[in-house]
Amino acid sequence: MSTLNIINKSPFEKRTLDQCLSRISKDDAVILIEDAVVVAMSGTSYDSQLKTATADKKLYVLTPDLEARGLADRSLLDGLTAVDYKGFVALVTEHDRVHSWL
Amino acid sequence: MSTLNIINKSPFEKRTLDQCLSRISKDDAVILIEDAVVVAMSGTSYDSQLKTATADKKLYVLTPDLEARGLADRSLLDGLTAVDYKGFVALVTEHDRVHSWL
Amino acid sequence: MEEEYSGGVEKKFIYINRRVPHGTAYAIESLETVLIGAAFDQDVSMLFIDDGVFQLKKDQNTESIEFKNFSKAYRALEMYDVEKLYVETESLQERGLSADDLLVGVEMIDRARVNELIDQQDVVLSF
Amino acid sequence: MEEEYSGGVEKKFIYINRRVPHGTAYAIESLETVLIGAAFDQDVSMLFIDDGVFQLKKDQNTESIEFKNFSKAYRALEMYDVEKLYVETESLQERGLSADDLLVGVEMIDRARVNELIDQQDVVLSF
Amino acid sequence: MKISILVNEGPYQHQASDSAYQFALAALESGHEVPRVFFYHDGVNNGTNLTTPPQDDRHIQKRWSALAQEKGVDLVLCVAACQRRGMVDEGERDRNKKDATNVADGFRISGLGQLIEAGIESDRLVTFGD
Amino acid sequence: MKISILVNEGPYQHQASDSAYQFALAALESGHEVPRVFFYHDGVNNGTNLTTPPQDDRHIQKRWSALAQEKGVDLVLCVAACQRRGMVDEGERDRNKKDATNVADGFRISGLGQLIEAGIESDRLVTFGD
Repeated sequence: MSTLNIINKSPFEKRTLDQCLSRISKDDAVILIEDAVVVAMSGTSYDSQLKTATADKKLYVLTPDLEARGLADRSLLDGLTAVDYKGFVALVTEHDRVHSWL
Repeated sequence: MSTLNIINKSPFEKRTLDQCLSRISKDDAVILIEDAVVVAMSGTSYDSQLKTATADKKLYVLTPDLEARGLADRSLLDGLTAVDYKGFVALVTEHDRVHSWL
Repeated sequence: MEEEYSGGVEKKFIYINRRVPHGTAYAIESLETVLIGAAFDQDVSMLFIDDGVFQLKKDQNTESIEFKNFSKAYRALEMYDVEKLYVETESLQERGLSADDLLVGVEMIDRARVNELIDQQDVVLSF
Repeated sequence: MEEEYSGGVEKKFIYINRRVPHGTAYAIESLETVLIGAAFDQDVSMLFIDDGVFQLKKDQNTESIEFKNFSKAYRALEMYDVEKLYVETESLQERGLSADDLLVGVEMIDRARVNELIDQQDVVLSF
Repeated sequence: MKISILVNEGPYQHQASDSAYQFALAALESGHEVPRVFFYHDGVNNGTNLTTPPQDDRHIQKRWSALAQEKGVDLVLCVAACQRRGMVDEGERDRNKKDATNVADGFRISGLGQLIEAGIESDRLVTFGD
Repeated sequence: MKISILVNEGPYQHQASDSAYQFALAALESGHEVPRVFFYHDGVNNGTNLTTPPQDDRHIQKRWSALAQEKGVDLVLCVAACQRRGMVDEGERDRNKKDATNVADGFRISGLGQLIEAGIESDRLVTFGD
């Protein structure tokens, strides 16, 4: 049994990503959408926190939201996978439930 | 010349209070309103950060918002002053400008 | 509406509450959803973590801000057979609160157990 | 409306931009306010701090999310005599960005100077 | 699979409604069913037929209405949220003595029970909000 | 002193509109002028006359309208925000071919220039938002 967690706010603005990562287990996945995509690239000050998470959890980022913020050509953090909306839908179906951290 | 800074979100939820405190000077004041009042009492894990701020800056908290959250009878952090809406208005007039950190 | 489901599917619903009350409408709207949802005879849990623990704080007095004080309604949940209320211990502690500050009896759970609880659910509603 | 103020008061306005664009409407609505406000012949500064620095990021492509791509309008600010654009160095660095990533020329200022800048203003508009 | 959607924010202010729409489209294109989109909180404002967005911008309400018409998605506005935020259909107009209606084609006002029902009858419920 | 107010959020979802109202009352009671309240972003939704909040709750729109009538406060809804969010007065109805109007008494729709003007002509501008 595993959960897909959705994060939509920048971790520089809100603590939702911290709060999510402090509670989920290694079977769970996280997808960064909307403003949360700003930590998907390597080189940010959030880098090491996210690397710790990718060590044992699956992290995804939504490509259209990366593109909208001019970040599509940056190199993603190791262990992060970019998906489009259809990939997002597939993730929803592959996990047992979806938890949006608002 | 000094600024009244308004913070309305819980620092456990959003980083606005951190971001405000990292930039303002000792002549400036901060008023905690709405959900931000939850760090006004002593004993929270935000305690020490706020104590550092009260050492050289004036911090206020809006009483009606404390009451609404059941916190009016708790002891406030040293250096924090509770004001009602008229006190809030007075602070606005006593400072040269108002900056709402949204 | 209840009849539609009397012999039907029973799912496990969890309401996750993470916000300070009154600053936004999420607290009251979560409560309204739980009360309406009670008619569907599902397995309902309410979880209070992060700033959501303030929703259960005693002595809320919304007179000065002219809001409805809905906090007493948490005590009525029992009558609607909503009896599984969970509060995360660490969230309370970080905010300088203890179980004595809460206006209803709840089950305290450690942060490590939060995911375990969510892992048993079919539907997650977050407020 | 411009005429009303041609010989009137001149105040110093600062627009403080702190949000990632597109997730909320603040970025576009700040820009619209600045462009309309330009007709009033006031002293206008725009400050980009925290996540607001992303508003000026090059190569924004909003086609897939079907949003208007207003980012090019920052280049038009000059024509409206809005020439004081400030970006906080630390905000850029924390986000793995540098001045080369920005689509307009700006003045870079250190965090310590942000308050100095705000201290010179009459009106603060925050988005 | 049946995937229902909960939308908590109104149009143009937060991306939530846009994300929900793009997600719904992708789900349908992937061969899934989207039985219902439930609009709660400020989300009910998606259903107003009184918007006139700039011509070079997306028309959020019309996009949703087309989804209802072309794909049979049930668009439900929470009645309690509607009453607090000023969304009125003919029934609400008569009941609350209002002078106008503003609910667009394809949307209907109903109770929170419709959200619970979507949770029960769908395989997944996905929330988009602030 | 002249203190104008900017409201960025709609009624009942965020406390912003309530805080702004309580602040305006206190400013007036303290002997100050409140020349204008400007409603921007989702804040324009405060001006709809189609809300029916629960009877035991505050009526946010009526409170604002009373402030306009009794204290002469100028309540201005941003026209661009109104068009994106579905707030319509008679002029907007005719211009954009809508079937209804929903702007309550005491509110008027106008441009962003009114916000700048409030900034220029008031001694302080105080923002309430999310």
